[in-house]
Amino acid sequence: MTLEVSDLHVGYATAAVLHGVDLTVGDGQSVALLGRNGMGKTTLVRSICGLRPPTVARGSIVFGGEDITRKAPFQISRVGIALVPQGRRVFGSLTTTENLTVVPRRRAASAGEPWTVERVFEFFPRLADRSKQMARSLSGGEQQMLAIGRALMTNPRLLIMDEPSEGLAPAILDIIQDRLAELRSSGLSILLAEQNVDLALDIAEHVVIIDDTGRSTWTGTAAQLRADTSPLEQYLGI
Amino acid sequence: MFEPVFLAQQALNGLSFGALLFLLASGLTLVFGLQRIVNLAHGAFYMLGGYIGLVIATLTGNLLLAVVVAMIAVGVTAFVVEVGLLRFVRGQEMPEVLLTIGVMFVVADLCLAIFGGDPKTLPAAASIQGAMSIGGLIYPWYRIFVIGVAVVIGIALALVQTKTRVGAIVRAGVDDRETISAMGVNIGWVFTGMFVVGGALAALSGTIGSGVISVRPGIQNEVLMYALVVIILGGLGSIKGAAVGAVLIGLIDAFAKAWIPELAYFTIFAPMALVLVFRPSGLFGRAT
Amino acid sequence: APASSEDPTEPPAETAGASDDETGDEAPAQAEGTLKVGYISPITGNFAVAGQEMVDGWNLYWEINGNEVNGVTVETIVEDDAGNPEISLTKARKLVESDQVDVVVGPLLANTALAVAEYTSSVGVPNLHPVAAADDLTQRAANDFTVRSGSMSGSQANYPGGVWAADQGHETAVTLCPDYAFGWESCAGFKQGFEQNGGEVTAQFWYPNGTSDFSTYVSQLQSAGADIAYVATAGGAPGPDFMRSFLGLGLKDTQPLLMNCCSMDQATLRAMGTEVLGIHSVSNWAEGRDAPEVAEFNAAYAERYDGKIPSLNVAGGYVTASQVAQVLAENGLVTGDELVAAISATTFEDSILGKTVFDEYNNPVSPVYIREVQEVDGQLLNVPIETFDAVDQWLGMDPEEAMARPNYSQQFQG
Amino acid sequence: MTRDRKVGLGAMALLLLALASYPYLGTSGYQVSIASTVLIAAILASTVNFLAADGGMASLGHGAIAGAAAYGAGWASLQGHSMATQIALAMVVGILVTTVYGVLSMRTNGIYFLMVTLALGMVVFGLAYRLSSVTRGENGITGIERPEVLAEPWAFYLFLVGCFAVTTAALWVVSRSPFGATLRGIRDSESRMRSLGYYVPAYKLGAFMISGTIASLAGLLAVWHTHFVSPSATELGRSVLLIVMVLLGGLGTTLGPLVGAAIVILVENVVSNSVERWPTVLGLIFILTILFARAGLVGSAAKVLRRRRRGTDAGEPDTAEPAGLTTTTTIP
Amino acid sequence: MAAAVRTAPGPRGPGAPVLVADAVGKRFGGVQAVDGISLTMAPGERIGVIGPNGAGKTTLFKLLAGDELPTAGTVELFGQDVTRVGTARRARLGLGRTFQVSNLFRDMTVLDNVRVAARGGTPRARVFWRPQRPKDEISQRALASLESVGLSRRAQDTVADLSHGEQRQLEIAMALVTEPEILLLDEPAAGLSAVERSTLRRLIEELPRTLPILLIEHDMSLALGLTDRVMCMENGRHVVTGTPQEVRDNETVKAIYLGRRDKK
Ligand SMILES: Nc1ncnc2c1ncn2[C@@H]1O[C@H](COP(=O)(O)OP(=O)(O)OP(=O)(O)O)[C@@H](O)[C@H]1O
Ligand SMILES: Nc1ncnc2c1ncn2[C@@H]1O[C@H](COP(=O)(O)OP(=O)(O)OP(=O)(O)O)[C@@H](O)[C@H]1O
Ligand SMILES: [Mg+2]
Ligand SMILES: [Mg+2]
Repeated sequence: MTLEVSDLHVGYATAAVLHGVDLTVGDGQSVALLGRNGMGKTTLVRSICGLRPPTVARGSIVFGGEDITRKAPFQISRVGIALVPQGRRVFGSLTTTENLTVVPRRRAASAGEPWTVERVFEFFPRLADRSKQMARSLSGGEQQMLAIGRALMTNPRLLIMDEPSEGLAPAILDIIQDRLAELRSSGLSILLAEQNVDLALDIAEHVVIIDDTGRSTWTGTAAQLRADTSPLEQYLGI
Repeated sequence: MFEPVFLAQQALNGLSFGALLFLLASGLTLVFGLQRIVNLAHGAFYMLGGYIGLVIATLTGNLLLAVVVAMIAVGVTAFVVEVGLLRFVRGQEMPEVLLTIGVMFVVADLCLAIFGGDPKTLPAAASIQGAMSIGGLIYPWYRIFVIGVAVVIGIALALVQTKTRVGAIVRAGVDDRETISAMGVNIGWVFTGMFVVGGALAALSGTIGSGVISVRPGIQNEVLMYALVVIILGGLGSIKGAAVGAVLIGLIDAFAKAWIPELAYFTIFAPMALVLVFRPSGLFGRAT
Repeated sequence: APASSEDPTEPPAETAGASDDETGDEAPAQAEGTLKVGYISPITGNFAVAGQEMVDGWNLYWEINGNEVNGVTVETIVEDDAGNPEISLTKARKLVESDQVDVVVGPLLANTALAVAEYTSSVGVPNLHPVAAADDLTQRAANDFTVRSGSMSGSQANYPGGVWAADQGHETAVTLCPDYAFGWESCAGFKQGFEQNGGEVTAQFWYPNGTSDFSTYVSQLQSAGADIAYVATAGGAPGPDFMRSFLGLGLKDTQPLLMNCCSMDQATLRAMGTEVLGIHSVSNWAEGRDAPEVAEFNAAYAERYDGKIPSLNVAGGYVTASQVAQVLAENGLVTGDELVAAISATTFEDSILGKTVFDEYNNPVSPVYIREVQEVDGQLLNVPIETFDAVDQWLGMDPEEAMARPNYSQQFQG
Repeated sequence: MTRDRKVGLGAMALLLLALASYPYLGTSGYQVSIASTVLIAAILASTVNFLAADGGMASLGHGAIAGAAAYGAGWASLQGHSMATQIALAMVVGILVTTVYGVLSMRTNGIYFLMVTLALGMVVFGLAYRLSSVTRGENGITGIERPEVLAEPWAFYLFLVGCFAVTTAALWVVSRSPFGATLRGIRDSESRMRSLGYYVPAYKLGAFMISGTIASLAGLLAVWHTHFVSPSATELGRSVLLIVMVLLGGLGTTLGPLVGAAIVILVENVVSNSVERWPTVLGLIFILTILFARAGLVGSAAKVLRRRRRGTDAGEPDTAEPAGLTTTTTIP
Repeated sequence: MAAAVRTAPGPRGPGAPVLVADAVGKRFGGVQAVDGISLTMAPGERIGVIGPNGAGKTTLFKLLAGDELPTAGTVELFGQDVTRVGTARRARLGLGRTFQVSNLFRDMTVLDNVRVAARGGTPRARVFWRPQRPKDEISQRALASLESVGLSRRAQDTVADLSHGEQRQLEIAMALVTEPEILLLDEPAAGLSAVERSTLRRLIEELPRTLPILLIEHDMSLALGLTDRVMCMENGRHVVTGTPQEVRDNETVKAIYLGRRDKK
């Protein structure tokens, strides 16, 4: 199932943000979305997931041949798109386990074997120790792990992660990188908005950069970027 | 004033009034406590439910039927209010307040127009007659029945809240409505459902409550106030808190009226004010 | 505007007498014009029924008899005050200043009535009170522009209840009244009647306004164990709510009970049905009194209002209208303090409340009935079982003595 | 001065002119009296507005504060004290009650604050009812006079216009002052404010005192208007209507309270003359306002104007726009 | 300046430690989040705190800032025992801090956020008789602070309209504008993009060397590059303290914390 975003124009009541973004995430592919703070990564991610605001002014978002541009968030989730939102947004008054069980689980057309609480705990052993704790009192990194686990619990086809590395200790990032690689081999597609360019290039094979014009200015592969870092310098100031 | 029979009777008075308080707060506990919708129309739903229940009870003499019809009728009303009005201002506290006050005005005024302003109480035929008698203690069965209903409703609510996924979904929806919908839950309809259940509970308590306190113009405000006091005293969203709060107020009220009658007027509000001064989030409320 | 600056404690006797003489001769000459009436009553809010009934009673009279009397057309503007004294005052002002009414009738509640009476007397507009019971209206705050037309003061109406209870051989009594002026006055009336005749009130309980669950008070009544319990409410829900608790504890057969006017009015009978058969109450209105004028009134009311039976509120409105009509018939168009004086000077022989005259303070001297709820032709009625004729508001004292005492309260019950 | 500010001031001046000329437009005494009621309610509502919009503290006790002040004046008048004493006592009682409220409610927030103020309001109401040796119980105190110079209804009305202008301006300044910004900070995040070195309760108390003092003034004005005070002045229903007025006009707007007060008072006193089911009318007004002008009448109008001027055609109809947005700061 | 109105701190000789935590511990029910941590900060010293997720860094931070009260041990600030002292009071003693999760005034403009921070409970914040003035000293300072984090162009926007990273920048601006005498930073770089990170780095480097800083970071180039001394925690306990180089080379730290990218 392929995600195709074409010529997307998106804005808020106060300002237009994206002025023509094109992006494709093929089946089992992993795409990194790069851009400086405030360039519109989250805006794009939210548009894909159907969250309002912002509003889509023009363009289309198609997933697996189905136009999801103006669908409601829960409908989009049901076609197999899961979100790790920026800033974690775990359900604070639910326990760790409840956070995982509260989401509806898709059975159909899932990538690989279905997710269970146990499997998430295997993924992040730290969470197992905190299973009965209110999510609000988890540490920042623990919440981030929980947010990732929660998204996986929906058994998605496409996993969208908005800055999953934020607040995670370096060693955890390695684990995540390895596990995501495994998951991709079982058919999961990944769209990753990231500030940590090293991590992004390690995880993703394709890269899209959004710049201050609100367009997908640069599209290519991670290998290309490793070979020639000038786009990174130009658009991300590295 | 201290004879055992008198004490026992007052304790039962307090308990049954507390049970009534819990019942009339139960719908609001769901809607306001869990869902954080400031439903000021709760009292009006109680009133409407009470009137409808009474009409059916008078016609058929069947309390159960009266309760069911009232719950359905008010449930439908609540559905219309939620889908037709509240949905447009979801999550915005102040507009919700104004909207539900508007609904309260309209419903209460229409009740006056339709049902007249006479106080109405449950007809004897539909009520549970007679009194329990143990030794010197005589106590009406109906009020014991009210205690029983409150206990059942309380347990049911607590189970729904803790043991089912619906409870967790609602709490998640309150924490972060947007994220739970991005996880695939149609939270809008879940909330609508809760609102309807809240309305139906108001109707249930309105019908059953009419056997203890009459339904009449103005009852909407009284019920709303009692219900607010109970759930605030107990702590928002805590079923246990609402239950403890209700029983506490009931007992304090009963004994204070006997022993310190000068303060009778303040017995409902003073405990709440005191508790809030020392525990700003209520007895069982979590500090925010 | 003409201000009434007389000391309110001074009986307005001379004025009353003077106008009496004048109006006697002038009547036929003035027989044309319009009497504009502003009628304030709570038609919405918590007292909507009582308020509406008060209006209905007034309208009923004019519908039956036509609103033209002796060439004078009676024109009524009804205003809703929702039971709120501030709104009541605003409406009174509107009626007087904007509509320029000749007379204000109402409002219903004691506190709104006192506020409006103060205003109307200050601008020289007569104010008729069909229902309001506040003692002071015709005592300490009495004036030439205010007349209690259709009701009695709170202590006056309940005094005979105490007398009756003592006559029945009850030696001890316990009272339960609302904890504000109306309740204090009612209880004081009962207590003085009871104790002046040899009884003793052993305990007095007071419930705050807004009480809906009476179970704790009923338990207290029960444990007080007096020969008779006297219970007063200001009408509305407390009556049925009290009865629910009282009956629930099975006290009907063991605890003799006397209720006041409003706790056993038709609203309570409608709510409770046959459960309250046999309950006694004391009031200046008895819909079950066997008199042609009452039967006629009941029938007319029932015909227009779905077979309902009139309550004290309806009777108050109706009586007020009939008094106005009679005065207009006898005197032609009279306004200002003359209207009040004319009412006060007239004897109303066939009033549905019984023969009524007025004292110098514009308060009625009329019968009080001890009533029992009975089923008559399938209808529940308060049927008088004993009548106290010509009851005045002084409870056996002379006016100066009575008014020199403090206002009634929990502490002072006379 | 920005253009917005100029337009605002101009509109304000026009409004005041219109208000002041009202008694000279052939209006009856009764109409002036209704207008006076509206102005008093507007002053009271604006104190609620200030506290709720800037401080995030929606109070259900302001009716009772005003009522307490009215009783202060009433009691003094009953005892035959001089006008100066009446005024002083009204303010002292009002401020005293405010202080008690403030001290007891400072630790609470949001809905809990609402409930503490509700409970305290009920206590004041209860005292008004029960302390009849002082308050004359439910019969209330009548015959309270206003100062000689204001005896004429139009004079009193003009005085009220003045009071309204002054209090509104005062609240406007406070809201835009550093103190106002502090309050909004507390409204948004108390923990942040603490960690910035603010003693949060002190500021909340300060705001409450400002609001309560003006509310006391409104109570005094009310009793001067009706010459009467009874427990119903302190009733919960009055306080609820105050919040309703604020929301109808628009939370956080300068003129919202006036508009909201006008609507509620007119429906209660004027529409009720001709429409028997006026509570339904009032309820429908609330509902329609929220459906079509979510930010209140003034709030939404201002938003439309602003948008029109900016010429933006935003796709999404404005969703949750929080209270604070309407109080803008000047651009350096 | 802000410091002028602060209540006089306790005895504070030259060289006396500005912050001392003595065997502090914090227990939440069954979780021992912080377990006997001792820490002494000399004037002008910059200390980094690292450790795996859930190690107790933020909890320790809260104990120092006053958000939580310790269940064991004592905290001293500028020679004064503040173990039981509230947050506001510590702030007035000169403690400035950021929040791990942005804690901003969402309904206010960016500029107002910083202004409120700049007034920090001083008498200026109590002025209610005249509007805020756009050109006064406070506003100037606020603007300068926004400039330094690169947010000045958004000064008039409402915080709710900012992107996540921009909110993180504002978080830092608000901590700096208070002109603290000791600065605690909890993951200031989280959510910042590369450019903004280097801005932040420069910003911290340019702060007066006399300002002591406690920095929690998962970005090793900052945590190890900006500090004089680094403490590593795990499960609430102290693991090792040393110079950045010592900590980087420590085998335990490598095993429990550093990732492949940092071990290089
Ligand atoms: N709710 C909103 N209302 C108005 N404007 C917004 C809103 N959210 C974001 N913006 C603006 O839209 C632009 C893009 O924001 P977005 O959150 O998409 O950026 P981002 O690339 O995700 O940045 P970051 O890396 O900081 O998360 C920013 O300029 C931001 O100020
Ligand atoms: N209020 C609380 N109740 C229970 N446990 C808590 C509470 N607060 C923190 N904890 C637990 O204490 C541990 C330490 O949390 P802390 O936030 O200090 O970690 P941290 O080192 O800052 O982690 P991170 O790097 O992920 O931010 C965590 O395991 C957390 O779950
Ligand atoms: Mg983002
Ligand atoms: Mg942390």
